[in-house]
Amino acid sequence: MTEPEPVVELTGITKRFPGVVANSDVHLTVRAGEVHAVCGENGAGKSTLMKILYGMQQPDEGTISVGGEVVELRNPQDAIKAGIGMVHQHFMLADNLTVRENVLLGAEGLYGMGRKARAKLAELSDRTGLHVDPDTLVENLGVADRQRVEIVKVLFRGARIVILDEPTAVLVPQEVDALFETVRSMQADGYTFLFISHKLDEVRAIADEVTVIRRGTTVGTVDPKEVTSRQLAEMMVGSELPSPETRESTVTDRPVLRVSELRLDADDGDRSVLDDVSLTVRAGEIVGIAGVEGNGQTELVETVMGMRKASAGTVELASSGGELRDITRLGTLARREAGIGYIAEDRHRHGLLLRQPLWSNRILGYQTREPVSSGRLINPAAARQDTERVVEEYDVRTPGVEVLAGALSGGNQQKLIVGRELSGEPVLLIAAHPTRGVDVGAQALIWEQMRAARHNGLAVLLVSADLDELIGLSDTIRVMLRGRLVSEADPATVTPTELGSAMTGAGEEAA
Amino acid sequence: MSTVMEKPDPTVTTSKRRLPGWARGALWAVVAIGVLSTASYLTDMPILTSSDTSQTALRLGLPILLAAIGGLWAERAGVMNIGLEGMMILGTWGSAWGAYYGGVWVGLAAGILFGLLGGLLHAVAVVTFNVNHIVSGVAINLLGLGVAQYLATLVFEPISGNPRESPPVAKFDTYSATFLSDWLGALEDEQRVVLSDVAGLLRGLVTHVSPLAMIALLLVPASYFILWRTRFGLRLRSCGESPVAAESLGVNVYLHKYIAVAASGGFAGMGGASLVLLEGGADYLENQVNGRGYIGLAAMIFGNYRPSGLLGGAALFGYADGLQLSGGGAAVLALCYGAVLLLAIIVVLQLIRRHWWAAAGGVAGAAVLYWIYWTNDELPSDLIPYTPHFVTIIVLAVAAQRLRVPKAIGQQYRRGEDT
Amino acid sequence: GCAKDSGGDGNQAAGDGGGGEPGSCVTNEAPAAPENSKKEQTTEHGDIDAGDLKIGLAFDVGGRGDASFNDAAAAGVDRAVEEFGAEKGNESPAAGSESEAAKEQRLRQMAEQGNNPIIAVGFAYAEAVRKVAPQYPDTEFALVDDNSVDAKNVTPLVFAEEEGSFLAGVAAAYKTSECQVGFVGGVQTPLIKKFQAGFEQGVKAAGGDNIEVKSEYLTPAGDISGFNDPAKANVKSKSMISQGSDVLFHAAGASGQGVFEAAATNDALAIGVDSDQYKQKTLADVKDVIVTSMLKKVDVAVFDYIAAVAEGDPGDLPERFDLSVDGVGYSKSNPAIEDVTEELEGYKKAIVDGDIEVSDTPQG
Amino acid sequence: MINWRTALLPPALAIVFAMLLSSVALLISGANPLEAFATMGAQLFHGNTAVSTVNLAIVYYLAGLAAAVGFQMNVFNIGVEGQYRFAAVVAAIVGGWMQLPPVLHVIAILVVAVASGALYALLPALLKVYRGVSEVITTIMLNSIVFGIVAFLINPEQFGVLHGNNLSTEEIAPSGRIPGIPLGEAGTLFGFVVIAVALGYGYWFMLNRTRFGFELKASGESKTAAAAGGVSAKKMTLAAMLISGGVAGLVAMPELLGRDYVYAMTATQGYGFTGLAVALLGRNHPAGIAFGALLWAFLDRSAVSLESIGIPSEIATIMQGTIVLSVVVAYEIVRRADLAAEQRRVGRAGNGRPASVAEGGAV
Ligand SMILES: Nc1ncnc2c1ncn2[C@@H]1O[C@H](COP(=O)(O)OP(=O)(O)OP(=O)(O)O)[C@@H](O)[C@H]1O
Ligand SMILES: Nc1ncnc2c1ncn2[C@@H]1O[C@H](COP(=O)(O)OP(=O)(O)OP(=O)(O)O)[C@@H](O)[C@H]1O
Ligand SMILES: [Mg+2]
Ligand SMILES: [Mg+2]
Repeated sequence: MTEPEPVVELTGITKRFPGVVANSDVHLTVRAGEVHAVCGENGAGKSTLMKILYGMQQPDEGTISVGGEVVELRNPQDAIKAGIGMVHQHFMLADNLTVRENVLLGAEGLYGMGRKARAKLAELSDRTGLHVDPDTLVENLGVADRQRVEIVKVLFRGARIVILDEPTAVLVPQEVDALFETVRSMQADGYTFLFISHKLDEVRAIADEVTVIRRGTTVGTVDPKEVTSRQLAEMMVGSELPSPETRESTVTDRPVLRVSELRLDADDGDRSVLDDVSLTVRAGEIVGIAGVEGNGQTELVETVMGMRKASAGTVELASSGGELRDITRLGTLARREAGIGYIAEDRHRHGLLLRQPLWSNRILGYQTREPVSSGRLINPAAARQDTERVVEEYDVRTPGVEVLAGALSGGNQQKLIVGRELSGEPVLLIAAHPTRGVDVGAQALIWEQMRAARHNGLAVLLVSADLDELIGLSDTIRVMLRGRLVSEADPATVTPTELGSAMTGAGEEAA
Repeated sequence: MSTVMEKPDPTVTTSKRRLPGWARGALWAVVAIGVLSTASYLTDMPILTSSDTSQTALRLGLPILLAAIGGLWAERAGVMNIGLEGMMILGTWGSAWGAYYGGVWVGLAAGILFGLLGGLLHAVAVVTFNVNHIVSGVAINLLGLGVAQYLATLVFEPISGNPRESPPVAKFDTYSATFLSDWLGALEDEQRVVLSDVAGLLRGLVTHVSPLAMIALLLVPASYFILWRTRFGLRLRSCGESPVAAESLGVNVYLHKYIAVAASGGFAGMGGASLVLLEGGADYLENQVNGRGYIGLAAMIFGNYRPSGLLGGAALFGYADGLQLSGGGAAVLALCYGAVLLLAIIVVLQLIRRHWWAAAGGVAGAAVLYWIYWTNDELPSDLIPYTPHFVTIIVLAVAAQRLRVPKAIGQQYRRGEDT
Repeated sequence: GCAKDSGGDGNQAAGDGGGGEPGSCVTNEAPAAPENSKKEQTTEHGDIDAGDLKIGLAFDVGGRGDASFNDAAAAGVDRAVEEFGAEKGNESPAAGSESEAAKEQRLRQMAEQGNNPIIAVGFAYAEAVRKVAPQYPDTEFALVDDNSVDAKNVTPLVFAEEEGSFLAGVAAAYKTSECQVGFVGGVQTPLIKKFQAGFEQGVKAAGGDNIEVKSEYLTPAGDISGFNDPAKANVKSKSMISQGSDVLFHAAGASGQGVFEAAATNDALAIGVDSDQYKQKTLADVKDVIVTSMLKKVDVAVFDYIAAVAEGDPGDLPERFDLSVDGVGYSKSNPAIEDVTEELEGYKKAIVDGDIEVSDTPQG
Repeated sequence: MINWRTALLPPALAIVFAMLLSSVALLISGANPLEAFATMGAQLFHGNTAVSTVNLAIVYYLAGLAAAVGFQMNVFNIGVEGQYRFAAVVAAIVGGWMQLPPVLHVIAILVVAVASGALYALLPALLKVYRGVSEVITTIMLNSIVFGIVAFLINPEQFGVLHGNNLSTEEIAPSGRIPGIPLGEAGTLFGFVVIAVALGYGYWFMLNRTRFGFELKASGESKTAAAAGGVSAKKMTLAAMLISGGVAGLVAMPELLGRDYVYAMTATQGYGFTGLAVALLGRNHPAGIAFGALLWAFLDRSAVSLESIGIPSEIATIMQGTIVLSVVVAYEIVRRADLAAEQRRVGRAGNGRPASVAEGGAV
């Protein structure tokens, strides 16, 4: 096999932020037509490097060459001209604009805004599996479709080099497969990909080459066919690849959460987003909810948390004495006080106050409880102290507790949240996608903590799109489809593929 | 700190079928005219739908409309513009100055130019220096006032002998569609229910219309077209929705914001010019803008950041203002009566939709209004001048709002610094 | 077809009910005019030397050049400077939304800088003068439009607005041919209500119940925008004209321009206020409709006051500048008023003689 | 955590910058900038200007606090203007009518003022929370409507009194007044200053020490995150609006109870709008707001002082606008300079080594 020549070469890239060196002397060579993965821990500097390649940030040192020529990318426009496109880790979409507007934005010159553009858009939608009306607002799309819109955006601009920054973090296996199919077919057409993911199996499945970044600098480049995921992880962190398996069962027969016949009507009132949902979680048990995004998992969690008002049905929670108490009419705060901890699926929207320091975030949700509060008054000193404890115990990498939460890397934000939610001595933990976008090291830590808590009798309701995580952690798995709990699976026997087909309803139709 | 108005919760997805915007607007207009004509018939107050009323509505609503369009451009690009007032003031000075030396069209151009300069200043502060949008707006209101006074003393006083006023300046001629207007006039005089009312309202809009009014009215569809149908407009709006995304797609966010805010100032300046250059206007007169910039901003939000909506807001305000000025308390009472009718319709609708609470609220509101109508021959004269303000609040309270605020409004965006 | 509207054929003015000829609505005979109506009434001040006076002028909002009472006060000072050789001291106008303390500060500042006398224009200064005057007992203060301050060194300069407006009402009664006239007030303050009161009584005196008076205001007390909104005044006036009024008297400050323009485009007449608006430069376009103006001679009062201070006895001034001392009056610069001056002079004499008493609050 | 350089350098820069800009305007109009600045500075040492500046600043401070409470919760209470005027007229009427022993009388008036201010904010709050109507519109409308209400209430047919040509409410008896703090020649400081300082402290305490303040800030920053933490955005919006209105109710009280004792037709307007700018100038921090209020009051006073050397008030207005803009621009410039310096510092300290990443973010 003759080596194709490099299309992208980054040499000696250094980028400093206030307080942090994000990239330091990074070298990266990508050859034409390959899928080149970049791996590294949270905060290792992957996104920064990609943003530099996409012209969104300027390197302090180093050179970039594209197609053999040294280029200066002062802004995304330069990068687009050089044939580079980027799908960002956090979607760069304007919610209030339509799909078409989002795609056309900035590229109106290519096909105009009329029929030609429509045709091109339809063609690309087809190719990427985006089956929505181009005039719907992006606000109304689910994550997978948003992801596709992002890819369509890149292709629409005629990019030949496509950067995918953690595109799979929010996708279910079927969607990941669909994405990979797209990638492969495009690869065959001569596109080049830069691919970032924390899921090392995926990396090995799709990549032709892997570059590992540690602490802002390149550690080395390997052939994924020749390394195991474990070896890759070791390159990244120098530790073993953890697995989410639970060995011995700690399930008791004491119910902690009982949801009965829960119904939630949509806001416009003519359909149900939750229909007749009943489930029980016992002390020491982890109940996993599987389901394709948008089938009611979010709503279930938010209804149990009291953030949405159930239209019918009851939610009961065990009090300290052990007997169940009806909490259907309580507000979110009262439910939290009754002993529910909550790891929200979207940490930026529901988990953190990004512009507040860490210690302030420690108070959120616990503003009425010791040690951070005495009911009416907040105790900042105690909050700082307890946050330091969380930082210590949960290995949150931060210069201090005065740092704004928004400045932490995603994994560390998540560890902070897990630490906080387990600090209130909950009887029930509701964890939605607890390790989404989190690197392997942090993932291991979070799993470890959850297992430990479960061992101490904690009941956990786990929602996750990561089926390995779901199978590995849960004692029972329930599958959610169109607002109903349709089937149950034994994590000891079920495979991700089976689970995946149950989630899409394939199993149901067959039955 | 960024001050953001109520953001719609995206988790609340309304998947319900809805009429397209223009159809709903038309429906509302039909309902409004129906209610007004019924009220005018039942209370024997032809002024509710006379051609004079619609003409004054147009005239009083015009500066507000232009200010609102100015607001629309800025806010769609993500920049809050509290400074509309100051930009309008600059516009009044500029247009008087231009018109004195070069006639109405030069006056209009100068008014736009002066407003535009105010807008540019706002842009420099807000876009380049990341100043809080409200602080900058308040400062521009101060500067607009101060600069206009300063220039008036410098330039106008030697001519007019009065530092607060300009000498008389040329005004726009007005035009009538004579044939149409006569025909409508005949219809109006026939006093036939609804038909005559519609004729009256329409006739006011085709007689004594100045080119400036026509331009202003055309700016509504033009703004829609530019902002929603062109590439420039798409880019501009993307800056108000997600500047980071826009930047990542190669849109020059700073440039678009600059253009939008400058245009915003230009429209506000035009609004100022409309105070000066229309027949019966004031020439330049200190303090003549008198809060219209703020009202324009309100009309724009009233219209949910949309051209057609803000036209409705400005028209409503102008209509109610004209009505209270020419009809006084009696006309306002008749309007109350109209509101009762409107509420009755809404209550029926809510009952059909089984929204019991909303219906009950409607009944209560209608009862209060009817009680006011029934027990008063004259409303307290001190409150009548504020009829348009009351009407605005009542309409909003009844219609409620699902505001679609540009997402990134008020955000202090810096290239390369996300979140 | 689309046609340009020519000048003044707008909305056909003033309905078509009512009378016809000017004067036809008048029912009551005017009192006899005095023999010698041309008598010069201004007091003679002989040779006063006011060289040691430095006159401070604290204006209300608007200031010099506002073509209203501020300007009139300034004119009085200018005349005193010219005739008595007084020194012109500081002058400054109030800002639109300035605080009470700013007014006090202004007066204090003037006193400290040696201004004496200090003339505060407008009743908004009442509180400030009440506070500051006692602190500078050697400085004389004059307060225009307010007599509620009781201090040795404060001289109120107040006017019988209702008497001047009465004559405006008489003029309106003679000029209307529709037997309906109107009053447009800017802001509904007690002061402006005096204009309304006098006007209504004047109309009644000449026309009895035959002439209807409509009085309307743009804004209520405290909302001074009514003095600055010609557009609204224009709309209001147009509607009054279309409802049948054909002579409008305004006391609406700068909004008056809107009244004049409404009159000009709709074949009606108007009466100005405060100063002779027929001669005002900014109104040159519409001056023909301004038959007369009710005059409030702040300039005369200020001038007389300065003379009195120079002579050492400001207490000597009239308690109120009314018709008898020519503190108020009407203008004759527009020839259109000539045919009724005889009657106006008759009413004026009757008021001066006390045969007619004019109330300063609106009746009914 | 106070960084004096970032706190104090910007205003200093701003003043220099604003002086330069204003000099241009002054020179064009033929005035001597040096003389103008000297006069502005000297006014503070003259008569009672310094004290009356502080007195005015107290009023602005209250307006600023009122606006800031709203900003904390992301509500744009542009209606401070209407709320304070409504409260002032109601409190003045009730205060003039009441007969109570000294301290009680004052307390009663203040309670009425707070309640009326909150009441006037209630409608926009309810409409916002239950009907989704933007508070910006409703409060702008209510700002105008208050003119009518004041005129109505102050009419002699209702509760007003006519003196001279002015209309006002009944005078409040001495028992209902707040005595000033006499400073001899320099004038009399409003006794209300004590309350204002207490209120500033209360504001700080509420935001930083109480659960309620925490919830307010949290909800203001992220409604969704706060909701997940058990904070109802509706409740917080209502509370913020009502508190903001309540504080606005106090805005006119220093003058009413400390100097005027009546609320008159000619009473000053516009404190509410100033309050918005003052709050943002001070970045919603109580000390910052105090600074903003003093600055603004100083500039207001300067307008009158400048008259004495023949500089027209519009120049003062222009200077005011310029200075306000300069202050905020200067903050930004200093911030950027700091950022760049920090970046350089990191570069030097780490010498290109990723040392700081270890403490910053990387695992
Ligand atoms: N705009 C910025 N300002 C300051 N620091 C930044 C900025 N962007 C990134 N950083 C810092 O640079 C470091 C590298 O961040 P980067 O986003 O490249 O990490 P990453 O490898 O993509 O992590 P993750 O896997 O969590 O996405 C982090 O420590 C982060 O705090
Ligand atoms: N203004 C900022 N100051 C400091 N660090 C920042 C800033 N903006 C972003 N960062 C850091 O840059 C890194 C990259 O941000 P990005 O949005 O790409 O991913 P992330 O927050 O790590 O996402 P995820 O939560 O999915 O892991 C993050 O670690 C974030 O903490
Ligand atoms: Mg990243
Ligand atoms: Mg991440």
